[in-house]
Amino acid sequence: MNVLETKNVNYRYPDGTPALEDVNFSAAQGKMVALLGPNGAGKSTLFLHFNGILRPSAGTVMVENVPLTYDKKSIMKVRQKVGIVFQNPDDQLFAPTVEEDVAFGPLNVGLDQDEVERRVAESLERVGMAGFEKKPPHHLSGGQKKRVAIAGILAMSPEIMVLDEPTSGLDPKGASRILHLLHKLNQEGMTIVISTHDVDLVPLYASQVYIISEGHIIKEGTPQDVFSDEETIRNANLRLPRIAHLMEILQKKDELPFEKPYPLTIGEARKKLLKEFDE
Amino acid sequence: MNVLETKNVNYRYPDGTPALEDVNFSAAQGKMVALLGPNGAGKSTLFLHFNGILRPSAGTVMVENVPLTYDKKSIMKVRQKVGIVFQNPDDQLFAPTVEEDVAFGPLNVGLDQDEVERRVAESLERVGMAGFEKKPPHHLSGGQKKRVAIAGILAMSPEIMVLDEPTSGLDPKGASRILHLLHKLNQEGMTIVISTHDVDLVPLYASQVYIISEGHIIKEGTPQDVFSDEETIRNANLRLPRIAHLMEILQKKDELPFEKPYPLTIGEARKKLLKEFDE
Amino acid sequence: MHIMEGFLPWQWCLVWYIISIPVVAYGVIQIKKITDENPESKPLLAVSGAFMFVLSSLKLPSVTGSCSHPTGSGLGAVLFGPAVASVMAAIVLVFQALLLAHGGLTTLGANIFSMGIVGPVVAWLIYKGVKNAGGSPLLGIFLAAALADLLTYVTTALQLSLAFPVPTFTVAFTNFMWIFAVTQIPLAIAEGLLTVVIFDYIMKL
Amino acid sequence: MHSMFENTLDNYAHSNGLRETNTLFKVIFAIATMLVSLASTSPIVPLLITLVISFLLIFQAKIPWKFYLKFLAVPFFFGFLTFIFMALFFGVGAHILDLGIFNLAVTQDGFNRGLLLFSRVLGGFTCMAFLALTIPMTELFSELERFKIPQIVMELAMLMYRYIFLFLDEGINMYHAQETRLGYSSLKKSFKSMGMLGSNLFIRTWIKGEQAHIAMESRCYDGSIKTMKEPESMRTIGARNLVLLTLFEVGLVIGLYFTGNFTLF
Repeated sequence: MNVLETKNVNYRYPDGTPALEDVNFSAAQGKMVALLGPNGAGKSTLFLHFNGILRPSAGTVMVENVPLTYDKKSIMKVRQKVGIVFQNPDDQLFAPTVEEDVAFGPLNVGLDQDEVERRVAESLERVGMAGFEKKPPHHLSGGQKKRVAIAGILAMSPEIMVLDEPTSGLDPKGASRILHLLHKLNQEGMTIVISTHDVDLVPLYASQVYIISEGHIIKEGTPQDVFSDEETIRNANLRLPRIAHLMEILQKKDELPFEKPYPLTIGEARKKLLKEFDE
Repeated sequence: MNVLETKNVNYRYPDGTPALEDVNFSAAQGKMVALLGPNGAGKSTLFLHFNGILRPSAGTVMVENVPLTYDKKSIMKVRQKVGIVFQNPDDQLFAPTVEEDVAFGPLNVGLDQDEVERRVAESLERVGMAGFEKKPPHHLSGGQKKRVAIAGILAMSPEIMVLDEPTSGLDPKGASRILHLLHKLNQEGMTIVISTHDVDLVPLYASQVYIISEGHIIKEGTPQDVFSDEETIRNANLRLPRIAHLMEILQKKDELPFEKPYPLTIGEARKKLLKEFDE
Repeated sequence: MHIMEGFLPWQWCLVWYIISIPVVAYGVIQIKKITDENPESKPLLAVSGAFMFVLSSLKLPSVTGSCSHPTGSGLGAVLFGPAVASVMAAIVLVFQALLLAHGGLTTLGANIFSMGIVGPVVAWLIYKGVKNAGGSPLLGIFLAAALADLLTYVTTALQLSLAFPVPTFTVAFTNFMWIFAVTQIPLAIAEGLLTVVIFDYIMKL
Repeated sequence: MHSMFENTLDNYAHSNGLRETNTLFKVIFAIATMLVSLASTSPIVPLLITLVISFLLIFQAKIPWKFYLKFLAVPFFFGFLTFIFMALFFGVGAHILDLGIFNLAVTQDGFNRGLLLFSRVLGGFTCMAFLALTIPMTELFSELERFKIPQIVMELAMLMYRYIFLFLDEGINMYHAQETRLGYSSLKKSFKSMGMLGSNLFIRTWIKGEQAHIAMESRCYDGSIKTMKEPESMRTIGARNLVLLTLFEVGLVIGLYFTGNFTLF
C-alpha cells in the first residue's frame, strides 16, 4: 500500500514561475524512499506538499489513500501522520531547551502532561540524546541538533517521516549515525522519505529512488535501475556513486568484463571483484 | 618557503574553554593544503587566526615568515595577503548586488575606480559568474553564491586563499565546479588552504593534509601517509575514502594482494586493479 | 497603520515632512556617533532594522479576525533609544513602500511621525517610567509596546482629522477615533503580548 | 506560499518588461506623475493616471494581470471605503441621497471629496506600484545618492536590504517547521509559536550581524562601506524620452487646469 502519493502535482510560485510539474511520487508502507536531485530541483517544495503546508496548483496529494483536504481539522490530522524534518535544524529548534523543543509538537496535539513527558523521554532516548534535556539547542553540535530535530518529530508518533537532506553539513561519523538511526526506525516499520544529493549514501539504504530535476521526476526505480542510466544521472547535475564510477571506467576504458548494473556499494563491488579474480 | 605558518598556537574562548592547543600548521608556497577534521574540531577557529581576526592566547602566526603584529596597519596588509572564504556564503555576501559585493574588498584597499572595475570584471569572469553583476545575492543558487564569495576574495589579489568547507551543501556538480576552479587557481600559483570533512575529495587535490581533532593536529603528511593510518582517521570521526575502503576490505577480509598505501582515488584504484588483473 | 499614498492633501504631506526631518536628522547624528565609536555596531543596526521589517511583515493574529502588522517600534525603542529607532523606522517605512507597497512616499513624512517618532518616544518613556517605578520589566515591555501601538493609531487619527476637518476637527477626530478604537485596541494588546512573549524567550535563550 | 508573511515585489522588479529602461527616466516619470496626481482637485486626472500606468504595467512591464488586479484590489477597496465614509460622515452641504435610516445621507461635498480621495489614492498608488514593480531596489540605491542622503543611512539601507531577504527566508522556514508540528492551531498557540519565531529570529539576526562583521573585517573593512557607483546623468535618458516625458507631464498639468473644477454633482 502507498501511504504517501502525489498525482500529477503541479506547483507555481506566487509570481507564476513553475516549481513542480506533473509530479507523481509514491512511498509504499514501511519502505525507505530517496528523492535524489541537485540544489534547487524542487525537493523541498515537493516535501512541503506532503503535509499540506503548500497546496498544489493542480493535482492531488494522498496520504493513506485519502486525498488531502485543506480544512483546518484534516490538515492537523495529516500533520500528525506525516512529520517533516527540515534541512537546517536551526530552523526547527526554537525552544530554550531541548526538552521543551521536543515537547512542542505533542503539546500542540493536545496530549496530557504525563504522556508528553513520556514521549519526550522516549524520543530523546531513541535518537541517543537522553541526558541533554535541559541543554539549550544552540549549544549542541550539528549532528546533535539534527538528532533533536528528529526527536521532535518522533515525539508526535508519525506514520511517515520525511527528511530534507538529513546528512547535509554533517561529518562522516555524524552522517553515519543519522543514517543508522533512520535505518533502525525503518526496520521497526516506519515509512521514511529522504531527499539528498549524496549519491554515495543512497544505494546503501533506499529501496526506491526518484530523481528530480527542474521540477520534473525524470527517473524512478530501484537504486540499480536508476544508477544504470548514467546519462540521466549526469544530466541532473548528479554523478554515479564513486564505486560505480570506478567500475564504469574499468569496463568502458579498460574493457574489463564488468557488466551493468555496476555495483553501487562497497559490499557489491567486493563480490563482483572477487568473482573476477577467481575466474 | 612556507607562506603561512602557525607555531604552537593556542586559543581559548572568552569563557576559558580551550579551542586550539599547540597547533603547528604550515602551507608552502603554491601548494594546496587540506585541513581535515570533524565538525567542531577547531577548523574555523584556526582559520580566523590566519588573517588576525582572532589573536592566539599563546604562540605565533607567521605570514611570509613575518610574525603577525596586531596594529591596524599591519593587520590590513595581512588581510590583503590572506583572503578567507567563509563556509556559509550568506555570512559573507552583504551588498545588494553581486558587483558591489565583489568591489567591497578592492575599494577598502583604496584602489582607484578603474582598477576596481577591472578587478571585479576579471574575478567574476574567473569564477564563471560574468553576467550576474546586477543580481542581488538572494536570486542566486548556493553554488553561485559560493562562487561570488570566492570572486570577492580573488578581487583582492591575495597570495593565499583560505576556504572553510568550500563544498559543503553543494550538489555534486556544484562541488566539482568549485574544486576545478580551486585547482586552476592553484596551478596558476596561488597557495590554497581548504578545510573539509569530505574525505573522498581531499585526495584528489591536496598535496598536504592535516588532521585536526578537538583542537589538536593529530596527523600530517601526504594524503597517502595520512590515510594509511586508518586508526587515527577513524578516531577523528572521519573515515577512509570509499575507494580506499573497498581496497582495505579486499585486502584484509579477502586477502587480495593490495598493499598499503591503498589507492585513494578512482584513477589510482584503476591502475592497481589493472595491474592485478594483468598478472 | 500606514497612511496610504495619495490620501493626504499635499499641504499636509509637506507639514509632516517638515516636522519629521529634523527628528530623523538628529537620530542620524546619534547613529553616526555610535558607529564611529563602534564599527561593529553598523552590521548589528542593519540586521536589527531588517528584523523590524520582517517582524512588520508578519500578520498578527487577532481576536477580531482581521490582521495587522506589528510595528516593532516598541522593540526598537527599548533596544536602541527613540532617536536611533526613528531612523530605523524611517528606512523600514521606505522599504515597506517599495517592497510591499504599504504606506506611501508622499505620506512618508506623516507615517514617520506616527510610527517612527511618536511610537518609539512613547515606548521608551513608558518603559523607563515602569522601570523607575520598580515595575517588572515584562510589564514595562507590554505597556510600552501596547501603548506605543495605540498612540501611533491616535496620532494617525489626529493626522487624518487635521487633513479632513469636516465638519469640524473635533467631529472628524471623534469619528476616526471610534473606528480605530474598535479595530485597533485588540491589535495593540496583541502587539503588546507578542512583544512580551518575544522578550521572554529572548531572555531564556 | 508563505501565508503568514507578506510577499515582496522584489522578483517583479528584477524581471519585468521595463527592467532595461533607463532607471532615472522611470524614477522621474513615476515621481512627477505622483505629484501631479496629488495636486489634482478633480478626479479626472488621477483616474487617467491610474489607467495609463496600469496599462504600462500590464502591457509594457508584463506584470501578470491576475497578480496586478489582486494587488490593486487593496487600494481600491481601501479607497472605496474611504469614499463611502467621506460621503456619509464628512459632508456639510446639500443632501443628494437620503438613506432613510439613522438619519444618514450622502452629502454633495462629502461625495465629491470622497470621490477625489478615491481617485488620488488610486493614482498615487499606481505611481508607487510603478516604482516598486519596475525598478529594483538595488538600482534605486544609486539614484538615491543624488539626494545627498547621509552616507550612514545609505550604508544601513543597503545592508538591511540584503538581510531582509535572508531573514524572510529563515522566518518562512521556521514558520513551516512550526506548522509541521501543529503550532498556530489556536489563538493561544499562535501567540506562543509566533513569540518563539520572533525571538529566535532576533537571536539569529544578532549572530548574523556579528558574523557579517567578521567577514567584512576579513576584507579590510575600515568602518565605512564605499560604493563605486555614480548616479546616472540626466543625459542618459535620451532626448526623445525627455521630450516624451515633458509632453506627458505638461499634458497632465494642462488637464489639471481645465478639469480642476469638475465635479459629478
